[in-house]
Amino acid sequence: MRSQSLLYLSLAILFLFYVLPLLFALFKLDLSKIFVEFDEVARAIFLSVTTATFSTFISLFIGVPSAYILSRREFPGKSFVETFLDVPVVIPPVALGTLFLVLFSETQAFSGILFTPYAIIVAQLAVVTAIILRLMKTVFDQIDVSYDYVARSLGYTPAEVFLKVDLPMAKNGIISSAILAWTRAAGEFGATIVLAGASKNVETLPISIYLKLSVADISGALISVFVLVGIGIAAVT
Amino acid sequence: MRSQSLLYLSLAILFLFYVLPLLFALFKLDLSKIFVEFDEVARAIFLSVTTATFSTFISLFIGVPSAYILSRREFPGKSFVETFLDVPVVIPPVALGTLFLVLFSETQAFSGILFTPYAIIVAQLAVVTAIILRLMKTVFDQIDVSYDYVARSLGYTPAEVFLKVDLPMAKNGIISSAILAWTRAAGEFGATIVLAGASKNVETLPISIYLKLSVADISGALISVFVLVGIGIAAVT
Amino acid sequence: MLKLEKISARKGKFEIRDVSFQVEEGEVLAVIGPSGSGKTTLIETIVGVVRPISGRIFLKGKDVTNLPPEKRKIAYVPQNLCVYPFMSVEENIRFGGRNISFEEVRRIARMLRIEHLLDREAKSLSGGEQQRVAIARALAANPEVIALDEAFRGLDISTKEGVLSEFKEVQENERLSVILVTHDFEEAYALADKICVMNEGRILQLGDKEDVFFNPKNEFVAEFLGYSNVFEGYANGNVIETDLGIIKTFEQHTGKVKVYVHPRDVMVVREGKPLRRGIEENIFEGVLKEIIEKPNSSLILFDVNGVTIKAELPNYVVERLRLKEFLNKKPVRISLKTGRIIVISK
Amino acid sequence: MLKLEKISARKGKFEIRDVSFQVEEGEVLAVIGPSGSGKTTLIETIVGVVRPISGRIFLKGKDVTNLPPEKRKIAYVPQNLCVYPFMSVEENIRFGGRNISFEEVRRIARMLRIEHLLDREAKSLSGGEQQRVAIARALAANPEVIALDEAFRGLDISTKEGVLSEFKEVQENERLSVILVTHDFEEAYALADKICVMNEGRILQLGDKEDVFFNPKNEFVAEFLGYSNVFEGYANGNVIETDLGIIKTFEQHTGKVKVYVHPRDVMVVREGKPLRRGIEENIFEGVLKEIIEKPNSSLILFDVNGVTIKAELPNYVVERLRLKEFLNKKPVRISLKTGRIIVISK
Repeated sequence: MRSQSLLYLSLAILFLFYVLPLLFALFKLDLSKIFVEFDEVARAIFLSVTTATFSTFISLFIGVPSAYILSRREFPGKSFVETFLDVPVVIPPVALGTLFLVLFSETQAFSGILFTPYAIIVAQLAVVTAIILRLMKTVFDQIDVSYDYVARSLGYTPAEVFLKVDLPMAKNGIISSAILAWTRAAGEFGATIVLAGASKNVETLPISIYLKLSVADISGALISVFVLVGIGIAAVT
Repeated sequence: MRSQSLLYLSLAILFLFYVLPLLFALFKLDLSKIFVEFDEVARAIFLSVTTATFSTFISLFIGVPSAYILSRREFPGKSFVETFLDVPVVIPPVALGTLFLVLFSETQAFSGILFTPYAIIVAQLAVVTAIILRLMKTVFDQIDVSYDYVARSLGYTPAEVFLKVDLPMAKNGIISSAILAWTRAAGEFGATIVLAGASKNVETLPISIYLKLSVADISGALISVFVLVGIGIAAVT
Repeated sequence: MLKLEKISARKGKFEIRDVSFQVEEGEVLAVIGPSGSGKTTLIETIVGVVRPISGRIFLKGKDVTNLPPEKRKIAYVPQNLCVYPFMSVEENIRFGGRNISFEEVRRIARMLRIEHLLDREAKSLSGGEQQRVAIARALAANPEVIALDEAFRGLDISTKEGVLSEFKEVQENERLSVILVTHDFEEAYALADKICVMNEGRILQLGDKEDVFFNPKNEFVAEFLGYSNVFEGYANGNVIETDLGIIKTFEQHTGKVKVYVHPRDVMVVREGKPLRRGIEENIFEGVLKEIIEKPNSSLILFDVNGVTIKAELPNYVVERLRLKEFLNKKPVRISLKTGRIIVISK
Repeated sequence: MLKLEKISARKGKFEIRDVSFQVEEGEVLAVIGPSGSGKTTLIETIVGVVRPISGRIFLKGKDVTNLPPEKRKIAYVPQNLCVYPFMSVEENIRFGGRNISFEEVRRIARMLRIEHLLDREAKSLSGGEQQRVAIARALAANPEVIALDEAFRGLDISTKEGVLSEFKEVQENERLSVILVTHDFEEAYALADKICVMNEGRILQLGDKEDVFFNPKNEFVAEFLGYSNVFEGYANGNVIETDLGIIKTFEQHTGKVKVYVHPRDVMVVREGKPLRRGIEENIFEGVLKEIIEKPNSSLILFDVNGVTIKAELPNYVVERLRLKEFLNKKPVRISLKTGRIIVISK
């Protein structure tokens, strides 16, 4: 019985660890500030929402078919690609952003978009496409390949099988991956600060937190924090 | 056949998207800089490794038993806890860090550790514990509860079952969760910059990238970037 | 030994209601029923991992209803066996009996014919080997009762009979008290002394195995046990009027009834041979419509007055009577074993 | 119809080697063998999702070895059925036949007795209903051949016979060409015209079902098909010396042999009754050691000269001969059916 209570103790510590800061910050939240800074907050929300939506759709467009190919087809170099599938997921966003920064700053065609809102989308894409690919690969791997075989045997071509069988089967997986990706894109900070910088015209919600904190405006930062917490809670429920 | 090539095209785009910046950055890497800045880089590596190791162990210590309880036991409020399990995972690290910043800065006992290396560990813990909890919950959920039932029926108490059955069964899951958590901790940037700031004495690898970039020292930043890429590759293989 | 008194319990969407029975020392009770009938919930309640909503469980006269599983001495062998993959076979057996001597481990392993596997890693075992290890581990705990949940599932037909007869031998030699849950009534018949038929969480019939198999008491049990010839009729004394014709029985019945006849109790009457005593009643003439062959016996479908009757006959009888030559041709006389006809009032 | 010529293929750790056979129009070929014998790889090669390493496949005389699956007209019903959960039953059937009329959908549904399910969501179906839908979907494609991989697995014993006889009826009426893979030899016997026994990727025996079941050609096939009485011996003409004693056969053999006798071919000789012709040979005296009961027949273990012999007898024979009274008592005479003894040279 003694050691069982130890197990529950760990849960209690964990709960306090996350809930205490949240509750404390809720007390500190100065709602009157929302009205003062309404324009500013609204602009950050708008920028976060539009860039995250764009980058999620682009990453789905590239990631879903790629994941399907990786899950279903054999091709030269497949095992190499599969081994390094997780690398972009575990490389920290700051590092990932820096790699793109080097490429962009030294390439004429791309250098113009650095430190503009387009750079935000590139930063989010870099982080989110890897996540979509990883999640969708798992989704397709979990669909028994026999579903494909049956459709082939009934006269459907590989492309028809993808559209008529695997996409509908993966529907729930695609939706939940998209939600997760969107949330990650909306909260992206490391790659964004590197590629788009921290200035007023690229002020997404996470960047605005950083900017407010850098001028010690904690209650201003908290408004953006709670918008992001709200998005997080909405995403998981 | 036409639409099948479209599928492969998406994979090619994806590959270029990630490999091109990496190869380009490799060309730009100035290895002679390593010797000049050896001390600085070594200090950043040391700080990243020690803090990540600390935070990973602490989060395992709290997260593994908590995940076990959540996976196995019924208690009042369990469904509430389970619904919100994913919230800390999807809240962006900057926002998570800000919540702790508010708590710490207004609490006498804690305020001393802000902007010290201890704050790095707190920042990593905030991010990593949620991940460990989520991963380990999945690991324990995948172990059929009948394994526990058998051990109980053979005379083992619940605590003995945890230690003698579930921990060994979960061994591989614990190891891979720990590796992933350690990598995430080593690359943590958003919560760290909020809680520990961006200064010389808290210069982990991601912070050092940011500091170098802010003085436009791209080749200096690239050294840390490739250390982190190396850690990432090592973690997934 | 083990006694359940009006146990009701629920786990997820499965539930059991008012289940009462008793398992004596050295006895095997088999609980059979279709999937979803609550069999696993029942066994988990007995093991103690599911708490009953009401009712009592007694073990050797002691009320164990509120005891945790580790204090009950009921060893559980679940459907997926749960042999610990990170242990060797020997360690698995030792896990069952904590302070067991090496001689005892060997004795149990020898009994279950896994002595040669003691050093093997458990995860490298085949399904049949895992079943033996799971049972050995349960035996090592020296329990009062062993609770088996579909523990012989998934064996090839040809190896299954061997495993069942070996387990029966061990059970008889060690005088084990066993409660066994299965959907396979042949397995139940081979192992059990008493049989309990469950459906939708309730006991439908409980009794000695011969009694349950040859005297089902209600429609569900009869149909579940393969009494696939069913005729509705109206009984008056020992005469029942059905679509098939008049069926005579030994016992008396009145009113609307259902008549059940198992295919094994339908016989073909050889032309020109005098009738044996007891089958001169219930003879019908019909046309042979189909023969479904199986390696040892065949299922024969007859059409009698527009009603289909199924008979199961050993293949050598099918051959000797040259039944294939009768297919759709001249009528054949068939008889129902009067003593084996089941009549259930509606 | 479908013809395989020396097909070798590999998928993961499973492989098949030099497999050749032919399925005629309206014929059912069953491939049986233990798990891991390459049965699924074989069927996936025929369907076309696994490319053979060598060999040719012909369909109606046309070489289809390099055709993709969608051009072969071989409809596949895999082990897990793969009824599309996001479609209704009707949509599943329509998926098989693209431009099929509603009347045709109804006809197929009626044939498989799922007409009442047409509007149901596929994910809400039971296992048996899914099997019917999967077969209906395959039929709707109007294929040359239907390839079934363990498609009747997991049915209750009592419903299985019904499903099998219904499928056999549909197969015969529609003159379907079927290749069927299964580990259940009773299922194979009920459905097939020809049977092919595989092990470790190779064909061990191929022939008409009676020939394979009653005349196994090698040790593996005999043991797989339940010939569980095995005696090693030395043959000289039609006399074989074994541990059991002298066994006489109709054919001539010489040298070291293994003798296989199926339990169904072991009989008990009734005291005082004249011997029927053909069984006056191969009579042995033994002690009855154990009776393993099953609902329709029992397995009886005799000890003859220290050797165990298993007999399978219908329960009414066990009753009539009062065999239970002989347990471990006075000796019983048993006889082996001489015409059914299998002798395999070593």
